[in-house]
Amino acid sequence: MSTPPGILTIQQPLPLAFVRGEAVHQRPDDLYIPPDALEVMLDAFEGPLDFLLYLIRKHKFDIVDLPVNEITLQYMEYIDLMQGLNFELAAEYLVMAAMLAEIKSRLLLPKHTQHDDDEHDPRAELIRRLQEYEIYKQAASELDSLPRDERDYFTARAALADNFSPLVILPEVELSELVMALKSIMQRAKDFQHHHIKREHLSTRERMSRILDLLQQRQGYLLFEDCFEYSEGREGVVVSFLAILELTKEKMVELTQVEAYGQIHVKLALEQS
Amino acid sequence: MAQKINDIQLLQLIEAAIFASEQALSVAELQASVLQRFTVSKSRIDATIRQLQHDYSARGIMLLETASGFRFQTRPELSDDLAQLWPERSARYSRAVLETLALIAYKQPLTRGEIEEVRGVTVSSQIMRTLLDRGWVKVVGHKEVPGRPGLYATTAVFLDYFGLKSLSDLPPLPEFTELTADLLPTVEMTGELH
Amino acid sequence: MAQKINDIQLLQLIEAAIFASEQALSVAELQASVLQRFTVSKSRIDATIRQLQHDYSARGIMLLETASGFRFQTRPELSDDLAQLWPERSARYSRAVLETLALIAYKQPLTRGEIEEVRGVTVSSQIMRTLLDRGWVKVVGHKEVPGRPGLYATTAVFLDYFGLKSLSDLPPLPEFTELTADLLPTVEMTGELH
Repeated sequence: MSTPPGILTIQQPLPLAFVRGEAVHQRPDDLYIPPDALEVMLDAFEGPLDFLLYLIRKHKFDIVDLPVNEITLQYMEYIDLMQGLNFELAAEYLVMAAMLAEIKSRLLLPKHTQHDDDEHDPRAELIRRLQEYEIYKQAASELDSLPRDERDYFTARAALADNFSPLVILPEVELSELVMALKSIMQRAKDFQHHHIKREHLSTRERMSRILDLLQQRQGYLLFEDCFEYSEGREGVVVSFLAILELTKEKMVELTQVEAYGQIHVKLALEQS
Repeated sequence: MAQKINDIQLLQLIEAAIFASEQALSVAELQASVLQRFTVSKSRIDATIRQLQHDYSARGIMLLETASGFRFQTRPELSDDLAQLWPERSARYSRAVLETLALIAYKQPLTRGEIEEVRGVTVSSQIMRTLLDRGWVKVVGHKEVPGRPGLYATTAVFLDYFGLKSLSDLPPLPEFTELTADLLPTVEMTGELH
Repeated sequence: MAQKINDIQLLQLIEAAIFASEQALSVAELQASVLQRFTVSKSRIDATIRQLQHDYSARGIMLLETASGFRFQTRPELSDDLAQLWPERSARYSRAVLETLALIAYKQPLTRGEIEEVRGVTVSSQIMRTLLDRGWVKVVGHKEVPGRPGLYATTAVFLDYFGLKSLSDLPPLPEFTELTADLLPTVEMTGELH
């Protein structure tokens, strides 16, 4: 035990600091903090570990060879002072004070043997924590010095040209949705039975659309024979023929024949004015 | 107080400022912000901007002067490809749209009035617009009744989209096949010819 | 289907896309968007990006690769002058935020309790909120201990913000040789103070 036993008695409201076992009667200038600045100072620390590191660095102590007594005294001095001034101390500072006091008391207890089986240096845990904290404290400051967005550089962007228009992805529709839609209409419309739909009929409806479309393109006139695609064979001819009959019946087209066995014309029905 | 800045630094600073700014920057704004600690005449800034415009004359972006100042913007020819960066998914079609399309598909050609008659509700212009814009239906003629309403039919685009070779490939509706053929005049007609 | 594109058009298109995009663009994103209608190999895109990096090597901006892709950014030397564009903006963060972020960056994934253990103080919800809101960290899982606390890790946004391509680009952690597993015996031996 290199620390003089007398140290315990020097825990006064205004104790002296002990640096490496030597009493320092005058507070080092760089460590002196006016009491009214204490609270501000405490705010500048990220917690008791940070504050302890500050005290250790100021004293140029080696963490690994941490003189717990001295640093504990320093720490307690500030804590006492701040409590005396009714500063609100974060709980962590008091926990640390308790921990330091405990370490100190254990160090002060006389050792029975040179190496108590498994008894670790009570400072070990504190030293480990101080070192680990210091690593991340420094890592944080290195992180802060990395060039970063919005401070060291800014994203360079260009506006879109005036003719830009967004690409709109149109909704997908499944064939089954169409069938479902029609079924739901059928369920609603009682008289839907009148609107018969089946395969053969559908090809007729399609041909009706095609003939009307063709008529539009040909200024409303078609030769009857132009309505037939002979390459489609007999079936196709029948479908076209049905389509023309249906169109005529629904008064969408008119059929005209100027003379017997002459050309039959298909024309869009005249507007009834 | 005011410092000197060489031409290269001036060009880099103005270039970076215009790129970094969300809004277009005027010469006055450049002078009041990034150039405030330098002595740079307006004519020197103008010359620098001309130099930049020249530098970017054959690139994917260009330096443009707008009412509020200078800004970089993408070359207009690239707009169609750039649109692929932000595709917008439009909302799914409403039941009204699907029902209207189904009726046109199975009952074409027919008028809007006829669609309304079957659906029992008004078919809005918006619905017809949606289907016309999509290229799935078109007006193939006019019905010779008062008002000459357009007759709607499906298109080749419609068939392609649904992977159909013709309308007769549309799924049959089982309920209908149960109906007896002699119920309906059209079917009778079909029957005669078969 | 896929079209050809010449080298100049390819360069302009990639250049414009990176400039127009809000986020950094990866090669895969370029392929899936602006380049989707063209046949362009990855090596040709890489070569084009190298060409762009060369083109911008002496300009006020540069093409940088970060974790999520490529983006143009202003040259760091210009930042003091450019900051005049946003006199009110501040990019300063408290030490508490930075220490918490450093712990998550280097020791991830870890819980808030583990951060508190190292820092020796409570980590306020405000600090975690700041980091989560910036998108720099996120909860990637839960530790199987009572309370199942969230495990925090850094994100690509964090890497992008600090201009890093991956976590391995972080500055190496300052080392304490004593901090290795055999620390405790060493300390016991230095126990002359007993």
